[in-house]
Amino acid sequence: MSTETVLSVAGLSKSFRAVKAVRDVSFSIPRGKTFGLVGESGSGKSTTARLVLRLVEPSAGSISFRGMDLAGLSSGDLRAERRHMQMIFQDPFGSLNPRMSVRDTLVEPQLVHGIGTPAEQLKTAERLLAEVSMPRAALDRYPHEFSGGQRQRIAIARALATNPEMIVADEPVSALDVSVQAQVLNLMRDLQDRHGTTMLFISHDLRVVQFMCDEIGVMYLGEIVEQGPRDRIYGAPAHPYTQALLVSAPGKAGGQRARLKGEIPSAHAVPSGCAFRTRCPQAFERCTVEKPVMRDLGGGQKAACHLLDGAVAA
Amino acid sequence: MTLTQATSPDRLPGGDEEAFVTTNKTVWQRLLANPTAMASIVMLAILTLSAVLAPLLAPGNPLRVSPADRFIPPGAEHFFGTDNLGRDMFKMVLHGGRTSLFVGLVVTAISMSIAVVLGAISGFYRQVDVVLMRLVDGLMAFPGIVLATAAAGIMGPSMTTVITSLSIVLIAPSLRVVRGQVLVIRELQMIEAARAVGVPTLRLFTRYILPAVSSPILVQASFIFSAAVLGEAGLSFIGVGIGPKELSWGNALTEARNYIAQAPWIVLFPGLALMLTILALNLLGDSLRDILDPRLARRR
Amino acid sequence: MTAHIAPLPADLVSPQTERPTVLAVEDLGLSLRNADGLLPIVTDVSFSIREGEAVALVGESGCGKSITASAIMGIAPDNAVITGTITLNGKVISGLSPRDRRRLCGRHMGFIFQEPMTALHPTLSIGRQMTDTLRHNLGLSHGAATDRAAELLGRVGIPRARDILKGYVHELSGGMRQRVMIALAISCGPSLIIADEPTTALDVTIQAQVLDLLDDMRRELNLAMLFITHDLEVVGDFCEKAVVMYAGDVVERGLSADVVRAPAHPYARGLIDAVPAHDDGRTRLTPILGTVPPVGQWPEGCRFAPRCSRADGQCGTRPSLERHGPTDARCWHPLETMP
Amino acid sequence: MLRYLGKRFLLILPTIFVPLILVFLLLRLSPGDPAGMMLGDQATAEQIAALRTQLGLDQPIFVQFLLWLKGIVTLDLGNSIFFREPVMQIIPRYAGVTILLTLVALTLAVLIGVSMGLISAMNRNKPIDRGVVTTAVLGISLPEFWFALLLIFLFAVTLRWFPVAGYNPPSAGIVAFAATIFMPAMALGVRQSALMTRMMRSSMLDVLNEPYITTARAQGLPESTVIGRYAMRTAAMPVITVAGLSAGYMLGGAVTIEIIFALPGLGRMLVEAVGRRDYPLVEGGVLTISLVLAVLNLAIDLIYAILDPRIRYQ
Repeated sequence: MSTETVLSVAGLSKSFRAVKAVRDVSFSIPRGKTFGLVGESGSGKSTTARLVLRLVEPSAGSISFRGMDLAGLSSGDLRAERRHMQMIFQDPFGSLNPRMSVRDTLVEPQLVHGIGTPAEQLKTAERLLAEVSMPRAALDRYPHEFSGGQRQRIAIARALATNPEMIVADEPVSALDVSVQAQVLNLMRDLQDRHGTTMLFISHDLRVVQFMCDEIGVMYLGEIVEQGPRDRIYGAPAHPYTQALLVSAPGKAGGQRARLKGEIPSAHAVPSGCAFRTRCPQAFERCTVEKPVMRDLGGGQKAACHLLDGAVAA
Repeated sequence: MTLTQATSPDRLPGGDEEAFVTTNKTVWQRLLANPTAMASIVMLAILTLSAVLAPLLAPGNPLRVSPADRFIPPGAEHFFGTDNLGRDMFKMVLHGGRTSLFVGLVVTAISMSIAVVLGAISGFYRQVDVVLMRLVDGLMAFPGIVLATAAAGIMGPSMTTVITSLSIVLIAPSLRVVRGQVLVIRELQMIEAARAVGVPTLRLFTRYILPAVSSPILVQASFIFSAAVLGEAGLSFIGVGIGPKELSWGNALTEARNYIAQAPWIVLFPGLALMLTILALNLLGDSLRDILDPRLARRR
Repeated sequence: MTAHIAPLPADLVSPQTERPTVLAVEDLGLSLRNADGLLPIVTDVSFSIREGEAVALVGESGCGKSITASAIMGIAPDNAVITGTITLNGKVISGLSPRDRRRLCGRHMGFIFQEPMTALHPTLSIGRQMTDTLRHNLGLSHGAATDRAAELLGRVGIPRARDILKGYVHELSGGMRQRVMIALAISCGPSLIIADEPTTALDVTIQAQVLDLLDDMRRELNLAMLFITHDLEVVGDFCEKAVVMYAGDVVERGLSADVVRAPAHPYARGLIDAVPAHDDGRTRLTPILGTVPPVGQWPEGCRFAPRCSRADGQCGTRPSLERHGPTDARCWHPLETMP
Repeated sequence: MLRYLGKRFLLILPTIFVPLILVFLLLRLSPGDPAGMMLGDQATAEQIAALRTQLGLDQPIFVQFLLWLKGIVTLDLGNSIFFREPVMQIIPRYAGVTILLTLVALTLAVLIGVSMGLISAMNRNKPIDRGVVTTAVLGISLPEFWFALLLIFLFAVTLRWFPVAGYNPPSAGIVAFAATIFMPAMALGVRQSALMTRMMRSSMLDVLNEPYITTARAQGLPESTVIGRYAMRTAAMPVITVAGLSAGYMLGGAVTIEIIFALPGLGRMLVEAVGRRDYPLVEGGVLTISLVLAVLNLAIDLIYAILDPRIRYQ
């Protein structure tokens, strides 16, 4: 079992004018593993996904992909490097070009990266379709002829076309009906197992993240507040926000009414000290004045909360 | 890695033929099924044919003066009557159409081509956009008639003059439409997806953005065409368009207004021809918009 | 949450706890008239809601749940042909004129929509929208309506109600918007609230707050509530009864605890299995194969049959909604009820 | 609010300066020399040169432009070469007619457009709607100058209600004014009213599909309130935009109508001045039109800001 790190980001930040969308995000993903970013709207998880691929230029921080610093690449080199990192988007209706047939859509990535002869490219396209369980007849059809789930399969096939080492999936199933969600999630896991692809998986749905991911980062207002292996996050959440998220999820209430109070603050006005303090049921004075740092809780789990002072695992 | 054919268990029992969503009709089928579109196309075809075939349908010099035949009302001899100089109005209308349609076509081609290039650039480069859009604002505020008059003064009234000034005036509205569309398309997820795949910028233009803006461009082109026809007639009417020696529907009306009481038909027929042309182009634009943009179509 | 109201099986409810029926829908059908004739969208929908009771209408997109709600409200599209009977507080309303139906809105039925951002007017103040409704439905003066509006906003947990009344929808956060929507819906004292995916557009933590608020309002005001959702897990928490729809049909109906725990219809089961649960440690999900057939392409007989692993020849004829164990299901081969 | 208007004002500046620069260059580039034209064919080269110096025409173009800009700031637009009196005194004589004509035509267009569009939208797909839609498409296809001739034929020649041409200022009495302004205003407004009818109709139909209209209905509000207050408020916005564009179009396009009806307006004055190479007068005329347009645009921005609170906060 190799533990080679495919992606490692450190101190990643992004500001849009006065809005600090992503602040000091660091994590790394070993080969073949899935790292999940979970959070509510405004948590910066989708921006992080785009920063990792440099679809959005980071304001600060480093992105090390396959041992190379992406943040320092020229645009030409970056474009060539895209062959090894692909993305799956949330909206299966918007992410495909309506005027390109499935054949063209699947050939396109090979074409722009100069992979194979036209005949080989077509063969690959056929193989990709089969991999995502679509009939060969789909090749000459256009996106509008497919349902949402089918389109998302095509988008997945496109992401696989260059045989990438890493796939970033931004809410890939949240636009789909539950029964179709299950099909796509199964497919993604199968393909990952088969190809050994490393994955960054973004979702607001805790159930989906738990199903898909090996390691999870919980984001709140542009920061990772807690991260660790899946079982630790779900079994022994350390940060009050993680705890609240788990309790709030439907099907988990069971009479508990320990709800978070208040609204998510705007990214224009991030609270001082701990960003979560305005909604935290356990906030105290120190949270207002001092920003908590990430503390190692052992077993790969880390969280940023003053309550964890002294709770450092032996 | 081995890439064997996947036999996914997520397959329908009894075959892999998942039902596709019903195929939409093609644009051509929808065009044929749209009565307004067909009517406008037929109208345009007739107008174009009669202009092209004018020398055959109404042979002879339309500008030939025949003082003996002044003010003859419409009849079997002269379908549309004759004017104050005894010229046959039928001939004038047919031959005048050549000017109108030619000017319209050339102006549309010039202004739309420039608008597409500039619009694409403007939609993609913010700095250029800021400058260009302020220029367009200014151009829209500039009275086109002053430009045309000045141009007529500089270059003398001629077909080239009219085409030049109309093209300049009509670039601004076309550019706005194209740029607006590019801005909308640029924000679509398919563009981000293409960038994520690694598609280079030029290819992004040609394969993703241009095809997407082609429909609105086509619609806009038919409206620009009608604006150009109208513009030519208007300029010629006040004498700063195509020269007085040339034939145009606008020219024909300049003199006609002095004889409106005696011979209303000289006013009627060139204007009617002009209006039908503009109407056909507007209807074509409307129905193209309905056909190409299904979201708007359900309204009409 | 349902533990507060004893979820007794329907036939065991004693006369003392018998609450009057607020809404009864019987054999509701809705078709859209288009160039090719009538296109059926919803068929044979029947259920009822009692005072203080929340009933869930569950299904995936395109199953007809929202249009069922619009038929009950009386705001279905102009080309809709509606059959069946809708009874509100003992009065048959399905035959009333559009004008009389409109009079019931607000005063007797309140509505909460999925997207409060678009469901509230963008350029009229919150206060204006609330007082318009209050003044028209209850005949209040401007001052009285403003006071009542402020009181309502306070009641749904909005601080600084007077300031918010002067504000506009774009100035509020998602959760606050939905609170305003709820205040508007309950403002004229309706006996029935129809909530169409009221929390789908909200974040998880906010979703929980809004669900709690709706639950509180239902209890305090003894409201009958029709809760439209695609999320079966929310149903179990929040509603006493559940009606599961598939391709325009009611496929299962019963107490939500029974529907969620031991459904009889394979589709309802499939919906539950398709969702990854928090702690089941599964490495594969059990999807429902294929996709929902679009309107106009429903199969003959049981509409779920082409996607159903239990289907056989019998499923070519249409099953009726019948009792199987604790719930009603429209199925020839219902699942065994687990003990 | 003030900040918003300030910002709009800055954006409007180019609409004043671009036409000025354009007309300035255009006139300087055109052959034909005002000095030569003023002095006639018999003038000697020395005479012409002297006059050129007197008019400042021997200076480099940018110096001329700066001098002229200075003139604008000091409200001195120079003397008309043809009329030999200050431009600042000539312009008001002509501008009043054009502005009045535009205002009357705009009022007619808005009244007709809004009411027809509303009637049409409210009776969608009924015969009356079809009638309005057909009339509107005929209307936008109607060449103004031809329609003006038809109006003359009908009202002046046949019915003899109004004079064929000529102008009575409002000071001559409202009836006399109306008799000379009615036909020009109708001719100028006909296409714009058809455009506004179409815009009102489609905008209303759009708004009627908005969820907040459903909410208003679901709250039991009567249809008159739903349409008159809830729908009109948002549906009017695009119509206001069109009204602004129409006004600009009319100001610039009034010239043809002014010529046909022999109205002493700015447009006619401009065309004549261009023909006479009367630089100061042309420049003054264009400046006037740009300024009126700028004021009009600001007024529309103000109306927008009043009607739409979202704009005030941007």
